[in-house]
Amino acid sequence: MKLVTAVVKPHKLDDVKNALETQGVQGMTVSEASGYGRQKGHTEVYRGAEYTSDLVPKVRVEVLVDDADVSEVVDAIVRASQSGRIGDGKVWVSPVDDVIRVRTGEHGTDAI
Amino acid sequence: MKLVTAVVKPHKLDDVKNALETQGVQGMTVSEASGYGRQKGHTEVYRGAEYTSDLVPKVRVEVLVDDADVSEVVDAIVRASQSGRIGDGKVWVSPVDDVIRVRTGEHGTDAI
Amino acid sequence: MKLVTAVVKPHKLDDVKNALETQGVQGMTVSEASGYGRQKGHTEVYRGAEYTSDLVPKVRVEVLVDDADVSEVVDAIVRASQSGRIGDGKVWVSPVDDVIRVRTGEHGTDAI
Amino acid sequence: MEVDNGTTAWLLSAASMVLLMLPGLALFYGGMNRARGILNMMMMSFGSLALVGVLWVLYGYSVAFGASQNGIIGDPTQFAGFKGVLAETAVTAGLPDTVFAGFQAGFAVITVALISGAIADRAKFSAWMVFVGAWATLVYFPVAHWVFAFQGFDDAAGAYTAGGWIGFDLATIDLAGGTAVHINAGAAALALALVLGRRKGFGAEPMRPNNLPLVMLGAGILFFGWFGFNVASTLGVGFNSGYIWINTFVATCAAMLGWLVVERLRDGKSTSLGAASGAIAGLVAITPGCGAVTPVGAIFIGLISGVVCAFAVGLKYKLKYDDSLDVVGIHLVGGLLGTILIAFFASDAAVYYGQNGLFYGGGGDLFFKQIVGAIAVMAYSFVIAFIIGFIIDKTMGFRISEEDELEGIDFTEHAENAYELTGRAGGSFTSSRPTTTSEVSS
Amino acid sequence: MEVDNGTTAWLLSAASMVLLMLPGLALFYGGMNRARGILNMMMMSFGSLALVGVLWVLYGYSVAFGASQNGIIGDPTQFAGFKGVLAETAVTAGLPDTVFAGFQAGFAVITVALISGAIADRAKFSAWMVFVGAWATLVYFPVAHWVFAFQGFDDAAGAYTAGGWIGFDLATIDLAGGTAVHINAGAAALALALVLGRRKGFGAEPMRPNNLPLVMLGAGILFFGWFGFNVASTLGVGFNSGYIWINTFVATCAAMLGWLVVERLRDGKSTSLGAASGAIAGLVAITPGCGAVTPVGAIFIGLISGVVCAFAVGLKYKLKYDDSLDVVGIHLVGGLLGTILIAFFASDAAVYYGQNGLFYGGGGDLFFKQIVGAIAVMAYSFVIAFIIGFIIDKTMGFRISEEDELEGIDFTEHAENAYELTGRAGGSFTSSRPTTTSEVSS
Amino acid sequence: MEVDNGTTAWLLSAASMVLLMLPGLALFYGGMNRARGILNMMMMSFGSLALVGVLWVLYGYSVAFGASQNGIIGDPTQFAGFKGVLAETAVTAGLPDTVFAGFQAGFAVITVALISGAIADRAKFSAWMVFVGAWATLVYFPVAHWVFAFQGFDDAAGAYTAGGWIGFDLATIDLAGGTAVHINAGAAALALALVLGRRKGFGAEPMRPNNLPLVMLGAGILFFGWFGFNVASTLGVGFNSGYIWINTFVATCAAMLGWLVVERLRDGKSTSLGAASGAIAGLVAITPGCGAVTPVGAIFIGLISGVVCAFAVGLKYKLKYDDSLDVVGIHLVGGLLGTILIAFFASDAAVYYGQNGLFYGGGGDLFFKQIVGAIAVMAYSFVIAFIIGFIIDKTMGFRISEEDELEGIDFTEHAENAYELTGRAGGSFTSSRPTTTSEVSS
Ligand SMILES: Nc1ncnc2c1ncn2[C@@H]1O[C@H](COP(=O)(O)OP(=O)(O)O)[C@@H](O)[C@H]1O
Ligand SMILES: Nc1ncnc2c1ncn2[C@@H]1O[C@H](COP(=O)(O)OP(=O)(O)O)[C@@H](O)[C@H]1O
Ligand SMILES: Nc1ncnc2c1ncn2[C@@H]1O[C@H](COP(=O)(O)OP(=O)(O)O)[C@@H](O)[C@H]1O
Repeated sequence: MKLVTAVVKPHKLDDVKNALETQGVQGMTVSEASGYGRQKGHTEVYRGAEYTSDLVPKVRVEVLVDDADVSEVVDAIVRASQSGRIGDGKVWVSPVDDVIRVRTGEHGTDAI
Repeated sequence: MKLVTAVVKPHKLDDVKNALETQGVQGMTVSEASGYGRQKGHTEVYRGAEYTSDLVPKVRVEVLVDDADVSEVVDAIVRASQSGRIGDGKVWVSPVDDVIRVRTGEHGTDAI
Repeated sequence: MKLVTAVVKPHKLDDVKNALETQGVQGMTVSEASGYGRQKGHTEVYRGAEYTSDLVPKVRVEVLVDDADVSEVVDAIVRASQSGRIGDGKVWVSPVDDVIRVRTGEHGTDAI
Repeated sequence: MEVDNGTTAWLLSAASMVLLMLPGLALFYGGMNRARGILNMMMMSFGSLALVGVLWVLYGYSVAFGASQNGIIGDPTQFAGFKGVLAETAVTAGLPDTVFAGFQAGFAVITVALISGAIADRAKFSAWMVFVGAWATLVYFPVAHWVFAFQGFDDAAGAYTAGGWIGFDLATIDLAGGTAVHINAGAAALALALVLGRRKGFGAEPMRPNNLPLVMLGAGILFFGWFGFNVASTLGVGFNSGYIWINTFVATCAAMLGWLVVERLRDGKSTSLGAASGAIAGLVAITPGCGAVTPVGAIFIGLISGVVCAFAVGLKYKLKYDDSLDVVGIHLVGGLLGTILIAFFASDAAVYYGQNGLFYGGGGDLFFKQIVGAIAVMAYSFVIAFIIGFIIDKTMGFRISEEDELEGIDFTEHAENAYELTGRAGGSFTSSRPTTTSEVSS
Repeated sequence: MEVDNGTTAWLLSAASMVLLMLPGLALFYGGMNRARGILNMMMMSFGSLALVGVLWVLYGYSVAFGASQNGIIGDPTQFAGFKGVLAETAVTAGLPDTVFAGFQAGFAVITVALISGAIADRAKFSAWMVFVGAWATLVYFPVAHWVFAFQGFDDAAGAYTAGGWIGFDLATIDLAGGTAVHINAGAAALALALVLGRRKGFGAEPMRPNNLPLVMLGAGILFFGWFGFNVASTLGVGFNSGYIWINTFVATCAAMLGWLVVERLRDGKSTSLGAASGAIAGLVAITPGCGAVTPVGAIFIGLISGVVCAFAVGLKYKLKYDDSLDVVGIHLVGGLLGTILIAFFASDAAVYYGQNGLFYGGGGDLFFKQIVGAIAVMAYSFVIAFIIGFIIDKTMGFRISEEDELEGIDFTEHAENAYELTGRAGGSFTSSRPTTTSEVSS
Repeated sequence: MEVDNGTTAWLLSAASMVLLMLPGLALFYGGMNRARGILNMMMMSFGSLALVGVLWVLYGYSVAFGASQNGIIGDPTQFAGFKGVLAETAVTAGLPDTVFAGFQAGFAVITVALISGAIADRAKFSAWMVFVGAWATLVYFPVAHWVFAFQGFDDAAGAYTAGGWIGFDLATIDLAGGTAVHINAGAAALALALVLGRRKGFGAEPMRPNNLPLVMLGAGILFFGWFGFNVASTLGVGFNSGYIWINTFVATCAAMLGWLVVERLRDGKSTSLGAASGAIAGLVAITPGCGAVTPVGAIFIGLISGVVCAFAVGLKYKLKYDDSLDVVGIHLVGGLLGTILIAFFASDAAVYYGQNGLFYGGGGDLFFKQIVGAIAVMAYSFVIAFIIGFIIDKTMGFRISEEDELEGIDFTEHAENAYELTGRAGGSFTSSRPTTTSEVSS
């Protein structure tokens, strides 16, 4: 099993969610984050003073998937959140040893 | 070493924390999240309009543990947060290559 | 590729960020968290009643790095956030199978 | 004429209370908005305060209350720059004209601000300011003349001898602005909602209020100020003041009850947004008739407006116009209700007007007067607001870019985010805006 | 009798200021509550405004201020629906009865709302509304008669000839409601806290205020309104108004100092919740005696109440009743202190009452009068509130389910969450409630 | 002398409105602060209310308004503990002295609180309270005498026969405190900013406002209260009240416009902080001259102050003093502007003063009077504030530890965090402070 983590623009969340549902993904976890990559923040002027802001707001979406579904899920996320501009985000895939559904206590693939 | 991540109902946090302490776990990291799984959200009526809400608030608990303790810790979390209803949450275990305690610079199991 | 996760004191965020930039790290993701480890919280008195607070606010910093850079990045973070007192934080390294840059669709090391 | 200190004292308080309604409205609207646009929403109110306030002194007061030109408009030069008002002898019925001019300034400022609730999250601030100036000049100032101008007080007859065509000639009953304020702003709000179009996501995303405690506080402040608004509109102090105060109070209470009961029966739960909205609906509806009905009549007007407006705010989803914060559903609908219900509930026990409505044995002519006054203001305001909005849209553009709308108008139009609440921590980052900084220079 | 414009002007302002206390109280309580129940807390205040306001017009005013039936109750039909009040001749001591009725409406509304602070996060809104109607009818309206009704003003003697048994017959000194408002509400709050039982987690979790800036703002608004409450309670304007204003002001200041010093010495740090609570404690304590003591006496009353209440709010942990927001610790304790300390600090330099307390050479009879008035109201209110609460609990149920309490009463009773602060971002989700949406239909 | 009920009614309202400015200021400053210090910022205002309020009664009023000792100071024992004020015969020009004493209490309390904006996030609360007591005693009370004390009203001549050296002897025009309030507080703020030094990170981190809606609400409340402040400063009701009200209103509007336009041209965007700051700048600048200029003059004074202050708030980055919330940039600069511009814009059409400034054909002597009054207050306040601050710093220490500053002053000085907004969830943790709890004991 794998955990697919995506850090994308906040207003893409609905699109990502819909894409995942179309893909048959049954669950996801969402949280707030901020970050930077190639997108380096920008200069702001406020009350006559100038600032350089670095951290841009993002949302983090995490999805547990079967090994077999990884590439489809990644593709779905990338497609839904891609605009071709810097700041589009990052997706990464990491290994998971076990998953447990709390309600039933099931382990492994069945618990996803 | 493993990282045990649990996404559970917010009001179970205290129970999970106590269960982990009883288990001898020495630390944890907590953050806010929201998500859905089998629990699909529900329909709300507000100001005469109807909404379907999908993302339900959760807390995420992360615990770094020795390989040997993984199943005990998972069990403790599951027991503390289980109510048998959908939305109870998800727990997953992922591999960790190294852990460092910032204060001392210690590495590996000692740093947990 | 690895994911380096650091949970440190909030006011160390700027120092960590600068240290990483000096190290040539090109991106990071930041989020809010709270937690405890050796630092067990403290007793507070409020409106004449006493409380023991356990969860102390922290920030979580996540950095995707090439395998080769892991130890340098970890060291940079530890150095920037170390004060030698409990509560300094925790850093851990976990394996990552793949990284994708959403904007371009690139995979692997190039996508970091 | 001599100044009456008691009257003047109350009007000074009331004029200040009316002005407090401006930040009250800004909170009410701002809290009801999504978080990304709360500051812009508040700025539309504050911007209208700034601009209309200055225009009022320059020529607005004169257009509204200068010598009536056939009931259509006041002489715009007579009091320009307040010349003439600043004479110690300018006192009417015990009240210095300067105090009256201040009291009425608040009406102008607030009426314009009311409109902004319909165009949340998507209007260029510069375009809004242009609209403010144009609509105040072309619509509010003249309409205030139509409804509020009573001139040439004849001390012997104890009556006025000239004035605006609605209030004076037609003698529509509208003490504090059911037509001039609420129908007027509500119709303009509808026009702008149509000109600007819907927010991205309207009807699909919930767009819930970002800060309901501020909505309730805003409603509470409006409630407070409204006593100045309504009660002092007799420009005197006395027996009438008392029951107008009571009518304003109890209609608000009844409207809240009405709205909360509708929600309970229809949706299962009464909401705080409903309580706040109900209070405003009641205040709007009692505004024109507060001096014309008994407290029991006020309870009915309140109840009816609470119930009707609770349904009216849903219309926008059916008819697919994005009246974001329900200016139409509450101010236009409530204003129409309040103006027309007078024809039914007016009672000569309320001696300020001393007329009977249909339920108290009165005739149909009052109904006619109320309808004509209401429709005239509604039509005029809608048409002119639409034209102004259309011209602005075709020239400078009224709406921000789609990208800016997604990014959030507070940041793109005002370079700000409303909240930076991450507290105790040393690092000043928040997840809702970037703040880590490399350098500052001034 | 002729209307006095100055007096009426001040009473109109004051009546409006008193009403502003309602949203002030809602903020003070709401901000002090946990985040999950701030809206419900505010709704309990707004709900009592809505219902008590209507009842006041229908019969409440008549029960409180109708012709006294042996000092126990006013004739409930005399002014039902405000009939009779709406007569131009209904003027007492220069003040139209309509204005008096409006001024007193605020007292009714706020007293009932005060109770809600004791039952945070756990009361069904429908049950609360039933309680509001019953308690206002059975307790507040009659008790207001006991304390505030003075009737049959004899112009020659310059004195009243009839009234309620506490204020008129017994002549307990209570200008603005130490008994009728604060002891009354505080005792009812204690009764409800007992009927409903403790919140889950009471005494184990911190349950810290969710929004302290709103608490301080609420206290500030209450402070402002209280000048209307206390000063206008003489129903006149003049020399007395001035020192009552000063007494109200300085007692508040002294009580804040007292509370902050206790916190500093006991806990090491002075808190903002302490400053706000201290201000309210001082205002409560000076309410009955603001016209009976000198400014220096007011400083002492303020200091004592600040110090004593700072300790009294801890009692609930010892005695294990969940008076969630300290209605008992501040209003009941502060009201008792303020009522009884008059017997010590009253000074005939304060000419409105012109009586001396024990510290100024006065006799013990004043002490007796104060004690009897205080205890009578406390006992009556506690018993009836307990019975009403008990009946509601056994019939419709007063408390929400444990599950709903954990989920958060704002969402389960009102379908709302107070805050949706995630700002600039395009996605409207927040971590504190679900908002992503598939469709909307109206 | 007989009490004038109308005048007294207005002054009672106005005195209460002025006090509401205190929480208004606390919000304005608190919201503008970083989240970690909002409560401390509000507490500095509430603390000054508490302490200065008590001192006012004990001796402050007497120092300010006791019999003038050569225009330098009032007799400090004459009214100590308000003895003598509490006499029914103490009525001046229709106004009971008790009411005047209450009205002026608000001025004292707010002036001291204004200073706190300069020392955000870094001052020990205990040290601040010591400063409050010392500065009020050594600076505010005497300076209020210099500017506001007019004594020995001669009914025949209709004029005063004694008073403070600036207001009475020199006859500087300063109706409501351009010098005594704003220059006074602004100069002391600069002194304290220098004594305490800069916040860690000043000039490098953005330090953005934590809650801009509260800033705008605070500004709105200040706006409301300011009508009491300025208009009632004539201590009468009448024609003058009206145009002073208008001047206060329109100068505020014009200053907002001025500030917003500067931001638009300089930074590209108009901000809500700019709107709020502009409003305050206009209010400050019109304070001394509100009774001396025409409404058109007021527009100019407003515009100029809005534009100039919009630039002045940037000075601190250049000159590297940490006037955290711009007390110097707005109150000192705006106060100086307002005081000096009178010499240009005064017009005898404004009959309260009836003097012409340079633009209306007046002579240079008024310019001289205004300059001398302004500089005297500025110099005195700066020097004494610096000395008091320096002594406090060297003895008890004025500044909190660096560690506490990083941790956040709300938590380290007051044991609180402003917000605990995590709502619906059962667990009460938030990411901004620890709340999970093992046990509670009282
Ligand atoms: N090396 C990295 N480690 C962790 N997160 C990263 C990294 N690079 C980028 N991110 C995350 O991805 C988000 C989007 O990055 P983006 O600016 O699109 O960078 P790029 O174009 O380099 O992929 C950032 O805001 C950050 O949260
Ligand atoms: N496939 C998934 N990937 C990531 N997180 C998930 C997934 N499924 C569920 N979750 C998380 O677990 C929480 C609880 O899920 P729940 O509704 O109990 O699902 P289930 O009953 O399917 O386990 C969700 O709110 C979500 O945060
Ligand atoms: N076993 C653990 N699992 C997950 N997070 C941990 C663990 N131990 C500590 N942390 C995180 O690291 C932060 C700092 O820990 P700290 O008190 O410095 O512990 P230690 O000194 O034991 O490393 C904690 O607030 C918590 O967020």
